[in-house]
Amino acid sequence: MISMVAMVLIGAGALFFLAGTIGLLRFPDLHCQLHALTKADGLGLTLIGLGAALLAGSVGDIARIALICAFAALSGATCGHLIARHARRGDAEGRDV
Amino acid sequence: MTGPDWLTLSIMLPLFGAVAAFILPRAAAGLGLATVAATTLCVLMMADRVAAFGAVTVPLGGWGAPLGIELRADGLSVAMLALTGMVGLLVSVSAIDAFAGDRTARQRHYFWPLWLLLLSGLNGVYLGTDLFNLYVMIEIIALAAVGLTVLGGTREALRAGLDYVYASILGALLFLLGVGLIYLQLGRLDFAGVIAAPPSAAMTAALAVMFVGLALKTALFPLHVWLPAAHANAAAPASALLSGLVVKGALYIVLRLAGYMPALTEDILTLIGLMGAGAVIWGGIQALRADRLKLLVAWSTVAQIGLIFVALARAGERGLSDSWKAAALLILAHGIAKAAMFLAAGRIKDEVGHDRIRDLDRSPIRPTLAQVTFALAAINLIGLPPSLGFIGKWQLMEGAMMAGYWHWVAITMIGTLFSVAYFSRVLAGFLRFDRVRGGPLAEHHGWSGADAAPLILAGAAVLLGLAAGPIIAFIDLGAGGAMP
Amino acid sequence: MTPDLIYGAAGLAVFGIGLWGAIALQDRMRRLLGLKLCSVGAGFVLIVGAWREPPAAPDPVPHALVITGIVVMLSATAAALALIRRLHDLEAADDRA
Amino acid sequence: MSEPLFLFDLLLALAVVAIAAAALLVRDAFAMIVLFVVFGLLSALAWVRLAAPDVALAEAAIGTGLTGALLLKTLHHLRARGMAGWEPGAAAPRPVPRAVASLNAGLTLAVVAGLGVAILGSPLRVTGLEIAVAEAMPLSGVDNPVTAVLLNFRAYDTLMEVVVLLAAIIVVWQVERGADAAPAPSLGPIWQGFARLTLPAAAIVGVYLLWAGAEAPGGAFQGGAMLAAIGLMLLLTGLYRPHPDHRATARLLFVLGTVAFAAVALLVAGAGRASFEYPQGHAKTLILLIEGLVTISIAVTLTALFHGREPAALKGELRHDP
Repeated sequence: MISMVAMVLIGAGALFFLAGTIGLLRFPDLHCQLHALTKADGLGLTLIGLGAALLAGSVGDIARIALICAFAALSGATCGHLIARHARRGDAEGRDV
Repeated sequence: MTGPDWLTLSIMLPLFGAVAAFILPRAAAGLGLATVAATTLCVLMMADRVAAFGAVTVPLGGWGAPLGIELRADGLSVAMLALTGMVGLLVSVSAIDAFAGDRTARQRHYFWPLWLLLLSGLNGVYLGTDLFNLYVMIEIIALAAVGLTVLGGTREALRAGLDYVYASILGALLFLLGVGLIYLQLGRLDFAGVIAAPPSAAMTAALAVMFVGLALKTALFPLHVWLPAAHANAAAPASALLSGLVVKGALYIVLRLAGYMPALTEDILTLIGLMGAGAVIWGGIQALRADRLKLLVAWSTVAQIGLIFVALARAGERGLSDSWKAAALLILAHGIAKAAMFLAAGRIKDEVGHDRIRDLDRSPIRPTLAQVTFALAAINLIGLPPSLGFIGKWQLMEGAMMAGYWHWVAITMIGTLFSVAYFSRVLAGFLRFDRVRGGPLAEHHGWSGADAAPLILAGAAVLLGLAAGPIIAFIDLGAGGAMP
Repeated sequence: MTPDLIYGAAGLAVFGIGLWGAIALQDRMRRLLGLKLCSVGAGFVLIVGAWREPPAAPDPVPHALVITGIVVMLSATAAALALIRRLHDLEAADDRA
Repeated sequence: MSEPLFLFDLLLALAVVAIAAAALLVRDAFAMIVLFVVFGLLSALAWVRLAAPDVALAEAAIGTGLTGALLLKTLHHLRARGMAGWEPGAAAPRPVPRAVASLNAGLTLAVVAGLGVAILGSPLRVTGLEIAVAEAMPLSGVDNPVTAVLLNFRAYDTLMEVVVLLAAIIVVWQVERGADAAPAPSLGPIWQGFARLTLPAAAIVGVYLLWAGAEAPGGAFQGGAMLAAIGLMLLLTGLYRPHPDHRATARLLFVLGTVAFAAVALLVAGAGRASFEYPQGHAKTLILLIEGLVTISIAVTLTALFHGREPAALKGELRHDP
């Protein structure tokens, strides 16, 4: 029963990744792409993490999965911010010139 | 194991010296010279041991091959180590002079750590018996050699250095791929295991990849394109090390592997010989066309490397039975003479102020001793008696004649003619006085203590030919084809 | 088809692509990247040689060799990139002059 | 159960090859580096599939992470100085003659095909050294076979590997003497906060990797790379600014690992033992000592390789310093 739930969670997570990737490929500009990528991937990873945690054997493993998810969320958000910031400054410079 | 472990010491001493010279840049020259001297002493002790007991083996870590790595010194290794020590010591002496003064302080600070790391790597190659370990060692050599190439910091040197990096890394990676393929088949990487391997198509493929990698590193035609610029644009002591010693590292590995490979077929030997012949001719033509002295010397390196490969492939009945001795003699002769020649070329450039061959005879300054050194080195490289180069060529031609390979004898003769021709371009300029315009002639002789080291080297290369018998007997020590 | 055959073929292909890049491309950084691909390809060959049918543990020696190879390649890359940067500065200065 | 895994392997292998080709062919240099990083991570994943977690860690951290950082830094440097061909969308460099290009491709293809045929024709899965390693493991002083190979059976190789790193930093300092740095990118407050949060965690992970290397995947190189990542963040956040006065210390830290390793290797010799032969019962202590010092050197050297030029007394730099 637990493994079934885990499978469903992981499958849902994979779907979100797919959606995020399609967004990356299909959206017209960088900000939209970032919008699709960061949110969908954050959710996808969390779902997969939840599923994996259900399958995990020990408390230590669950703690590690939680840590991974937390740091991935943190770095994902920071990266998204840095890319957007860089793009905006690049645009501004382009207009100045 | 009785007595100190000279093998490990001869690798570790330069390492500690490099570290000390890097930490204490102000004392780098003194530390460096002392380290090179101590290392050479180590090699002499090792030579004594090998002469007395035959090959010496050190199982590092006590594990023994194939699990661990072994160091092994036999006649050929010690001969290469001695070449490195002797050339290294004299180049070091002249480097102290070349990098003296405030203008070159920065170059001096970095020359010594890099050169000592290079020495460590070279000694490691000559003592190594493990293919992967050889890969790591040739990478140390490559990085240190690149550092030496770009020591001057000019744009030309940096360009040449970058091309050298690419060639070097690619050569090492091809070698690594070959190592991987050999491990795939044999499950071990020590020389003993590789020698015992039965010949197969896959072994030939692996060895071929390794050979191409090494040929790239040693600049065998047509993979030589990086060498002339790199050697011609470096500072004189660096050029001497690069041309005299560095290319010998990869060459030595080829010699070792070729000597032990039963899988080498007639076709492959012919191919190696043909590449060597191509190098002899193309290097000769380019040396004839070169407009600068150092470039000419660099192109002559390409030609002479080719000759060594001809010797390796074709000086004897079965190709390899005795030809490695001719090749080893040519390597020793070339190492000493080419280092002397680059140092002399550097001295001439320093004194005259340029190294354009056309204008060398129009200078009011005559760097006499450097010119004598250059001539002595040329005698060796052309192969006139009694020089070591003569003995090497004699061995090569004798072996080829006895086996009836007249075309390889012809190649050797053509190479000799080329070398006479391109060195004459320089030597003729040394002998002419009549083209100087303006000012009195030969007032300034332009020689100094800095000429001593190259002169000793060039003289040694000529005189060592008289000791050729003992040298040939020594490099045979512990060889006999059989590894422990 | 076992993993070692699949990845062995992939490793050789990667080595080939890298080799082509290193000899055929002109851009300095791209040639360096080609060399890096070669090193990964050679790593694949060694690791494939270490692989054994699952219950058996893999051979650790090639693993150690590949780790060494990775560090060596990074060192060479760093040196080459320093040369590229310096050379670019000198050439840019010449262009301005 | 093996069917989906087979499919996975096949897809992964195809992706690795395709991305490798794409990285070389893509026009934009930044995209090239991003594709390279993806390629490296996928290769690491493939190596996990081949039961080589130690190597996968090293490839991800050093071969991909730090190499990627070095490439990006160089690209930033080149673009800051402005060079034709480096801006996205700039004109391609002068085209190679078609004959030369096809010759190159043909040669490469011939080489690889020859190798492939030769390998297929050879006996595969020869027993390697795993039996010898397994027999010697109890004497090695550690429980992770890869660490045992690196720091005991083939310790000589590993010492020389540390020497290669030392040679690299000497070359880099020598090449970039007195070079100006490209202006550092300003990364903003969010990045600073992120760095503050992650730095301590990265430090813990680095030390853990070093420590775990004795019995689980990890070790000096992976731990050193993790600590070097901290160094990179310190440099990028400006929390640490290299200063000419730090040169002597930096040199000492670069050589620390080499000196300690070589000294131990020589000092244990004697009394019937060869160099690198640790005395019975002391292997673990000595290995941990060497690993600890080597990790420090690796971390500092990798950070310095990223920083590039030797911190020299430049006018611009002195003005920035308080």
